Amino acid sequence: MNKIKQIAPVKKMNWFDKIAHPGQFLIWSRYLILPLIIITITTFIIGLWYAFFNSPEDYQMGNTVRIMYIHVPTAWLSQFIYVMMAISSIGSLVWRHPLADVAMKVAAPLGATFTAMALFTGALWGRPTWGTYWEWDGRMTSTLILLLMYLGLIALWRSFDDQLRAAKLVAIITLVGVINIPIIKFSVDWWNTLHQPSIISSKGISMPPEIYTPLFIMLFAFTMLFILLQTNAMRTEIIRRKADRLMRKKINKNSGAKNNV
Amino acid sequence: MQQQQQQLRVNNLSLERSGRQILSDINFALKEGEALLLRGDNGVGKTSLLMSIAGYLHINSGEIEWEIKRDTKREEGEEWGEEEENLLIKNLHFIGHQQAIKPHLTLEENLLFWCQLYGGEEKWVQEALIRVGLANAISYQAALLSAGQSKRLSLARLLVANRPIWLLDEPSSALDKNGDKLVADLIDEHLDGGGIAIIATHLNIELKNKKRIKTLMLKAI
Amino acid sequence: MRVFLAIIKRDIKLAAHSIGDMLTLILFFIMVGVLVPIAIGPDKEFLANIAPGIMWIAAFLSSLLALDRIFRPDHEDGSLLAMRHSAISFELIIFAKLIAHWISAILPLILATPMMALMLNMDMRNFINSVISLIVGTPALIAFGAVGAAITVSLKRGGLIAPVLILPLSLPILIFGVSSIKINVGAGTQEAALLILAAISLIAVSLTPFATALALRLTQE
Amino acid sequence: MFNSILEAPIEALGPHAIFILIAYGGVAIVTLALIIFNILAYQKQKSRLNRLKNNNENTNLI
Repeated sequence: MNKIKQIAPVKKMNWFDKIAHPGQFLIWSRYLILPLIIITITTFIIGLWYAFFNSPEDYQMGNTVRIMYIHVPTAWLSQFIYVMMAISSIGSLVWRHPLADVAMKVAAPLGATFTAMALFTGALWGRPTWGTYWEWDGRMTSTLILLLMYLGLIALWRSFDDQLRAAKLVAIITLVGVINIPIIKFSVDWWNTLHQPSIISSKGISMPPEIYTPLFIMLFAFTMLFILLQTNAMRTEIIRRKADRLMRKKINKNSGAKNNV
Repeated sequence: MQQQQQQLRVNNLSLERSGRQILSDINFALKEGEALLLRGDNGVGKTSLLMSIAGYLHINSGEIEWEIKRDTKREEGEEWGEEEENLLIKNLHFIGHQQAIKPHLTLEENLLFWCQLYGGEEKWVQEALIRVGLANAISYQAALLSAGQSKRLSLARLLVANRPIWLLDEPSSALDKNGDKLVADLIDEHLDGGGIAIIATHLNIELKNKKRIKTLMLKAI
Repeated sequence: MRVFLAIIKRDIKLAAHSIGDMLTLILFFIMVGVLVPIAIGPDKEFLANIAPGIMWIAAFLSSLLALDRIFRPDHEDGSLLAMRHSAISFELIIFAKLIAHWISAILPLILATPMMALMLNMDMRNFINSVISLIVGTPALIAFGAVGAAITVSLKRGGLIAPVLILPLSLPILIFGVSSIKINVGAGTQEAALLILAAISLIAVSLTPFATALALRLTQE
Repeated sequence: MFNSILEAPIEALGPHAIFILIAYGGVAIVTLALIIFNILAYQKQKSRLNRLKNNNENTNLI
């Protein structure tokens, strides 16, 4: 005799599942919000103070170097958020974890916004430094592509009625995207060197510690800001789903009552 | 030799779709030569149950277990590979509402494709079409068929490859009295050959041997 | 293998029955080639210079136009569901469908390139290069496109969103595709571009069927 | 294109200050918008959930 079995995964609740259950998340993340707000605001104040008043001008770029303190953190977030989404995608596909779905969904608009900010500040940094707002330089082009990918993912989320089903499908394309990003980066670099010699000469900025310090504080501040927004957005999404479920239940109940009469 | 039978067992199956509990605690066991009728109102999850047995849906808890005989050899020519043997989905027929018929192809082309895909023998295509009463339309385009005839054509898919488990979703919809009889006869023959069938239906299906039929009444949760 | 060929044969047969679609696709491809000179001006030398880019853009847009044809018809009539019971694995079936799609949707475009080359004042060497680069690069285009098509197959307006998802991902294909045609770059880089293009195609074609199959399975859930 | 628009302010404030101003200002506005939107969305869903919860008993009576 041969046996074929299709068994539902027996859900053993380990500590991680307990913490990561949406309802549980809603409870414990409540206590996270206030500390996060405090940390974010203080680091921003310190970082901005450093950025404006306690860091030197660059000998080449002058005061414009201060744009770096918002450009680099947003550029970092644009990539960090995509990687986070990709990790959530794995969680969603492999462990079918509802919290991963939620994290993935709410991260996309945040990622798109930070990527747009990175492009915006990059353009404003580029104009006084290199004399142009936009250059088809490898890094800028691939960031633009990243923005397009974010927007595509948001559009995909929006076009599904059933968000639970959408999660897995979005996860697939997110993962295909994350595998593809190095190839895109590589191809853009190739294309860039092919078509025009790089006019950017001031790439290798030697960074003195006076510039490091505000940069790292700002990096931390922006990351905290993202975590704060992400946590709150996840809470919003979980509550929204709860409300949706309640509403659906109600509709079913009402239609059932009619049938009985 | 120990005489063991094929069995399909479903234990404590429960299913959630779009965050809503559809089925819970479904239990049944079918031995070879037995059929199960799924009954219940619209929306109680008849189709979902069939689809979860077919492996389309990811069940939330419980298990679906199928014991097959080792000596159930496939038709000569192709052996089952390891990989296929592990999957229930490769060993069953599912006939749902969607008929999977391409209107531009002829009846024979339509059926031949499924026959090849399922690893059946090509001569069975003719036989199947005769069996469902479409023999004289064999080289017509499927677009010319009426609703009932289309249904018959999709039922013919059951006959072009040997599969021990049949899952039928409303097999007699759009069919006339003769069609009902045909469905009943097909199921009878399948059960005689040691098969197992699960049928979701509103109508009665008159089998020769009533003992072979179990009924499962599904209720809304 | 027999099953594999059966799927390719059937899909091509189906495509041949809707020959109008195929002609529309070719027409669209040619029209992009007509529009560009009109928009940019008929300067022959300039046109010859940008011809490789136009050729690839035209191929890109037409292949996106055809994207919806890969899975949608089979999804809507339930064929895709029925294919999951096949004797061979679902991934292989999708691979076969991709080959069939390449033959029925991309090959006609490649056959129409001479006309395009004539309009854009391409010389012989550029023309041959572009045909080679299209042959090498389009499989990857289809492979990525299939993932997008599979993900959006359950959406009524999937035809609109799939290209938006796929275009950024296919950027490398465009870059290396065009680089492998241009003669104004050194011969070494041109060959390298072609090799990289081939590598991308191979990797994409061998890996994306898994993602595609997963997406289709989840869609049917 | 943008150069002509920015000419006057650049002359007034110096070339660097104006770009810093726009960059920081832009990021600040977008960040604030993001935060406000984030909070508003939360409030909206929260009140919707509460409304649904409170209504539950009433609808049963009807």
